[in-house]
Amino acid sequence: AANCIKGDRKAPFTIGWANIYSVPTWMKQTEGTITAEVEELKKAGLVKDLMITDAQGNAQTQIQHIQSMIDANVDAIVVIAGSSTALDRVISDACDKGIAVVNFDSLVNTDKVTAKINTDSNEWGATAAKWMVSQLGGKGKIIVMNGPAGISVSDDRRKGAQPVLDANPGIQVITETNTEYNVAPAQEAMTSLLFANPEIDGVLSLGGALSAGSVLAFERQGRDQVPTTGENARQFLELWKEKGLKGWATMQPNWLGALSVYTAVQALQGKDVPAFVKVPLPVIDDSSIGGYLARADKFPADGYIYSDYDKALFDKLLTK
Amino acid sequence: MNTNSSSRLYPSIQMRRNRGLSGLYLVVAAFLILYAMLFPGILSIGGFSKFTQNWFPLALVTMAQALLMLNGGITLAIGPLVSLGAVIAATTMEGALGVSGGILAVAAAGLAVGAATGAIVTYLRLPAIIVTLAGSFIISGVALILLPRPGGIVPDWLSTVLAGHTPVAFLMLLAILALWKLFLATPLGLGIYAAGDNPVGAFRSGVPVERVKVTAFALSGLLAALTGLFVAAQTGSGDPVIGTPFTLNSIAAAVLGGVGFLGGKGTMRGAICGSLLLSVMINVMFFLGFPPVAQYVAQGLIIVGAVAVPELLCAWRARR
Amino acid sequence: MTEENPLLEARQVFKGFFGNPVLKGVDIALLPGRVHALLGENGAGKSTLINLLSGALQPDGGSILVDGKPVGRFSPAEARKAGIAVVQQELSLTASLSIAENIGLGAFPRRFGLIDYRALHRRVQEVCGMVGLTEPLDMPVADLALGRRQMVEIAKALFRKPRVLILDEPTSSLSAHEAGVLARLIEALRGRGMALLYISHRLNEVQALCSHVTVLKDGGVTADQSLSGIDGEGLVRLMVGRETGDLFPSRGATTPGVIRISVEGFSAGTVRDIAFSARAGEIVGIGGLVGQGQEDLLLGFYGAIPSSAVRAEVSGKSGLPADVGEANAAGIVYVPADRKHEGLVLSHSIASNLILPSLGRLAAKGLRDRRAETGLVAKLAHRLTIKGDTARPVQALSGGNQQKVALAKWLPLDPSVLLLNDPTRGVDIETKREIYLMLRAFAAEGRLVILASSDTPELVHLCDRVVVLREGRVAAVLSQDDISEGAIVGAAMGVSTTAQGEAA
Amino acid sequence: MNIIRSAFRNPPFLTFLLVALVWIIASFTLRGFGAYGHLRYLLELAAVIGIVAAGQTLVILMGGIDLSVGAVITVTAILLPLISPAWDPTGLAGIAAALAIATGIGLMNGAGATYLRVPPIIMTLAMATFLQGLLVIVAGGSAVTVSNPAVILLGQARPLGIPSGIILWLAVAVVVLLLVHRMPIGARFLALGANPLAARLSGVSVTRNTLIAHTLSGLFAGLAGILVLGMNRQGYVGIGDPYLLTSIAAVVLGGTSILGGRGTYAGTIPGAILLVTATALITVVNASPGWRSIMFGTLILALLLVSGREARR
Ligand SMILES: Nc1ncnc2c1ncn2[C@@H]1O[C@H](COP(=O)(O)OP(=O)(O)OP(=O)(O)O)[C@@H](O)[C@H]1O
Ligand SMILES: Nc1ncnc2c1ncn2[C@@H]1O[C@H](COP(=O)(O)OP(=O)(O)OP(=O)(O)O)[C@@H](O)[C@H]1O
Ligand SMILES: O[C@@H]1[C@H](O)[C@H](O)CO[C@H]1O
Ligand SMILES: [Mg+2]
Ligand SMILES: [Mg+2]
Repeated sequence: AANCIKGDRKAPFTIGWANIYSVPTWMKQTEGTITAEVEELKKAGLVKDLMITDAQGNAQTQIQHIQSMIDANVDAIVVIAGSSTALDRVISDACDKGIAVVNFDSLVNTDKVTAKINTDSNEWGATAAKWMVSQLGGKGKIIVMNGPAGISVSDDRRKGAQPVLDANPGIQVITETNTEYNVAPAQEAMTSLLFANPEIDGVLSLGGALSAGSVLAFERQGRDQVPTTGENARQFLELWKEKGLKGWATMQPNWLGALSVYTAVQALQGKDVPAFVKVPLPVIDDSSIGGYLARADKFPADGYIYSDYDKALFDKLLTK
Repeated sequence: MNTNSSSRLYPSIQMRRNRGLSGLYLVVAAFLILYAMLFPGILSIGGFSKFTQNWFPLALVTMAQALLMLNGGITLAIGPLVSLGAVIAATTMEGALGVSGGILAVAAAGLAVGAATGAIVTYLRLPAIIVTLAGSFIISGVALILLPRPGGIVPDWLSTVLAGHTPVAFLMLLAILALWKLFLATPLGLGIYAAGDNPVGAFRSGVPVERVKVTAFALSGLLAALTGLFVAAQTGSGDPVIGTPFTLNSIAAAVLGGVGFLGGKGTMRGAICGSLLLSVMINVMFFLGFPPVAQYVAQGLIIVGAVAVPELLCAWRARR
Repeated sequence: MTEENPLLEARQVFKGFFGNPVLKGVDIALLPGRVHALLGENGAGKSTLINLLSGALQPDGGSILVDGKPVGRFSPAEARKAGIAVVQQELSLTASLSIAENIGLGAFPRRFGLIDYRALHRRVQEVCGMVGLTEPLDMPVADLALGRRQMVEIAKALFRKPRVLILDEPTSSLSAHEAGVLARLIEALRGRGMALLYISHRLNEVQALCSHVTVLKDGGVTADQSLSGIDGEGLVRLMVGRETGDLFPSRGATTPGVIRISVEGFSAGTVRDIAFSARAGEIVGIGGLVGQGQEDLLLGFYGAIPSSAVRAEVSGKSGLPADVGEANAAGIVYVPADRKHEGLVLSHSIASNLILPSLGRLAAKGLRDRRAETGLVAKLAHRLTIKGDTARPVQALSGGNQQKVALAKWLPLDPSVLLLNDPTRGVDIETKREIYLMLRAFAAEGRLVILASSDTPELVHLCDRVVVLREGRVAAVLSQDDISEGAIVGAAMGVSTTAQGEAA
Repeated sequence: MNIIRSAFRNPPFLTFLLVALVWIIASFTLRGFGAYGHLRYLLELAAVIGIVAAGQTLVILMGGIDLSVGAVITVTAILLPLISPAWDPTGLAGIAAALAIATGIGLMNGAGATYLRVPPIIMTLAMATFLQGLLVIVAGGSAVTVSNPAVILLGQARPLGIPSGIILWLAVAVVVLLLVHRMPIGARFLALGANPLAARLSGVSVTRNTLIAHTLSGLFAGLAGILVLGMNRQGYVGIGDPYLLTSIAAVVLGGTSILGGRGTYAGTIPGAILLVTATALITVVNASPGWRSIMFGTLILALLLVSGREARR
């Protein structure tokens, strides 16, 4: 049977969703997939209750929430980690208590979980960098835009890009930024960099809405757009189309949340689930962007256009 | 014929300082009882241990903040100092320094950073709030350089000792409070109050006001860094941004506990109570099954209420 | 007394602030077993001189000598080591600490590095006994009235077992009883060979206590002589440098006008269920021991603390003012006793303090009229002889001049009722005379003056009527001919039987 | 001579001088820094901080502090697109409604501080938490990209080459400077900040002035929220967060005492410019995030050493 699960756990189950921060749009959308999935499972008589906590960005509070979930003896805990290390002990405590723990997006270090579900952040960075190299023909000056410093997701993506950059010495990284994954700080930082750097050949932006901020900065300062990488943020995809950008993007699917709940319930029902579910990163390029933009209306303007998902997809991912 | 001359002076002074806190004590007691009713497991050793462990870091940083506020200062560098403490612990203990060396290193760093900040504030006569804001960036930077992403390791046995299933954290809190009492019974300790309340008067009375101020900053730094050490042990590793939310929370807890901004007003026990309220509130709201929205609203209401209700009652009583 | 060597001495000291000289070559010598008076008008530099003697300030020139030996840079710590203690006006207390801790602050008895609370208790009890402090020693100083704080300050000085004790206007906020205790204490300390320096604007005290006097005027010493054979008149002449008239203006014929304040069943703070009424053109004194509700009575009338009354009519309207704004609008103003904390915004300029209550009136179309403001400030400064640049912070003024600012700021409101709480505290004799004249003039102009005072002669000679409070109730109402120091003190202590009852 | 000396004792003037100095040195040493467009851009960024800090200055002068300004900015930026009515082609109705909400929040802060006797720091902190809850409800579900023409004009238009944000800031500055220096209420705020008891006994209404200061702070934070929204064309949760500490920092860097009772908005203005300048300077440095953070902190400290010198107590 699956990791962790012990004791008398019968459907319908109680699930705890230990969110690190409920307000950014990405999180809000992700939570949307979770609650939708829970509704389905409730109808099927598999889930009784969903307990949602919001640690308001504080990993220490998240520990406290998970501890309370252990105390309340929930059947499963679904979690995005506020810190890749801080939750290790409380999560392995939960695992020891026989609770199914499914961790997605921001992962913990410990392996004492039922399943970890994520895309590969290293690959994220590497693929983006490769695209950039090919766009520039192996030669040019680029700016790297990262998420916040000290966070493993942003660090992993950056690390993944490094070997590619090392292999292509013609690509020169002029400078890097670290900001929240938001438009405004990214735009502000990029604007300053535009004044300081008359020559920029590409922007290697590694996630969130950073790319949209960059594109807006170029436009606002009247500079020609340059090849830009990014994520499936609706604003970026729309700007890409509108400005005729040379763009590339991938996706951290919000339905990782739904998949995690689904996985937890599967495991609680005694099914075997893989310890690590690697979700493939799609490539969004000029050929596929149309498909995304066609569905744009269904998503918030500052949200992420994620791909469709269904039970079949989940089952396929879980059997691998 | 001093009326109280028969009873002993020290305890009666301490009793007096409790006055005015009764409102807060009541609110906190009510929450604790409610918590115990919702989760009787808190009354077991294990449950008590876990709860107090999660409260302990906030209690400690609140002390670190209150210490400065009583002295008429404030610090915005608490969070980064916690991170720095955690990072130093997680990078040194498994290395050449060992556990005792690591603890010394954390303590020394906290004292040194605190004293340096205090010296800048005192001798250059700059406003503490901005000096510590600048300091927070510098300290965060150092933490990020030492450990660019979450990682490092704290020996397992240390984690088990400090944050296992025994109430060691609570006992440490008692010990630290006892040390604080002891410190307050020294001329330097009382000098913190005197210099915070009326610096000119204290100076004319022979209190070494400047030395007191630097000492307060140094001790505050020590407490914050030790909080980081505990957090590293509790989580088993280091995270360079783990402390960030502590800055505002420490101020909130201290002010909630009746510590004034202008110095000299308030008590440490009040501050600790404030931190306990903030901490137990999180668990109570979880067990009451509040959704995140209600969590935010209730949190705001409790914070306002805990201050307003005793105040209003007091005013109402005075009126009759 | 044989020729003794001075314990503490200043020789030809100079001190100025921002280029304005205050002391221009002053000498003073404090001998053991002698109570030395330091006199001078407000702003003469008395406090500045003691700040030099106690190391709180450094002289610009000249030297300070301890036991005949010049000291280099003198700090408060060194002064203390040399056995010099200063009684500041409640300046050095920490409100949140207890009486005992305040007294010991900076000189705690220690045991293993900790404060020895047992020893502290013992020694504090000792000094408190000396000054007659009976409050519980664990009481926070914040809970004490001004006069009691002053006693704590004195106890604190004694706690250090000084050889030289400097008292800067110690009695200005003390009740007669407390002042008596202090007088006996000073006598005892002198007998033990202590050198005392005594600053006061109450010349009868100086005459009773001191044997030698130094007078400061215009930055120099105008007299340094024995007090024997000098009477009150003589003292005033030394200080002012000319003949002066009576301190109190003659009463003149008063024709009380309409009723301005009339209450029945009035309660506010510690004041319980009293009846009181007063008319335009009167000066009504409020007397009693310190803290019997005098202040609460004034604050209640002023709308500054919650109050209630069975029936009330104030300035022609029924009901009590709900807040200060309403009181001001009704022409009622209040001058607090504790000018530093309640009367003035110390860190702001003299000008800002003077115009604070009139800001709204002076504004035209919502904007401040700078010219009108400057004009008003100049007028007020002139009227109350507040000298110097009005852009200076009020805290740079001497205590007496601060008091003038606290009073002057209300004049532009043309108040019909003035509630004054010890308005002449710490004010020099000339200024007192001016203030008395002013109060009389106010009454003559048809204003009502309600004057709470701890200075009994003031009540006797100035007031048309005196209401004596005791434990929040009216103990006696004395009018015109019944007013005497004896009657007031008697009623205050609860021994008198004359004129008990209703305030008419 | 005397005028020069007193000018050098004047914190706002010193801070202005410092801005000029930093700009001149940076222009000569850093490529692109001194470009007209860049300096104008810095001012545009500073405008947001400057406008938030206008309210913050008033509250701090009065002896309080407003920890809710960040949340008010966010709430305004997110609600405005949602509440702008479709029938109003000018977009002004939406702006008015959003400002009314921000002002109302400020008023509630003031009411809590006066009627509930909750210290401003606690009241505004709790308010920020409430507003977070509000955002959890409204955010994420619907479009927060702004289409309100007036807001876009405010964020993008450049009459006579001057970004309208800067013009708005100028207007705010004139109003606030008038309020502080030329209106009775400014003097009352200062008196309350320096000695609330004495001010109250001098007839200054604590209740009224506390209400006014907090209400104005809400209003200015709301204005800043609208400007930020216009500049980014999008409001998102967290958009106001950076402005909480920067608004306080701008006030204190400008020589205003954090304890209240002393200072002026004239100092806050260069204080705000200094902060964005420092951020811009650090952005162009190529270093690891850790080192950049260290440099930023050191720079702020160095600037404080110059501008804060006269702010001693
Ligand atoms: N720190 C200071 N800064 C500026 N001026 C000062 C300062 N201290 C004192 N002065 C000025 O020095 C003069 C002497 O003041 P001082 O307080 O010594 O007078 P004083 O004799 O004690 O008066 P009073 O009888 O009113 O207490 C006053 O004019 C006062 O304004
Ligand atoms: N920062 C300051 N600026 C100006 N004067 C100051 C300052 N700090 C202290 N002072 C002193 O404050 C004095 C006024 O208060 P002080 O406590 O010395 O008693 P005082 O003048 O005797 O007044 P009182 O009559 O109330 O005792 C001034 O004379 C001055 O020496
Ligand atoms: O990994 C996710 C996504 O990349 C998103 O861009 C922001 O939140 C992060 O946690
Ligand atoms: Mg004096
Ligand atoms: Mg005096």
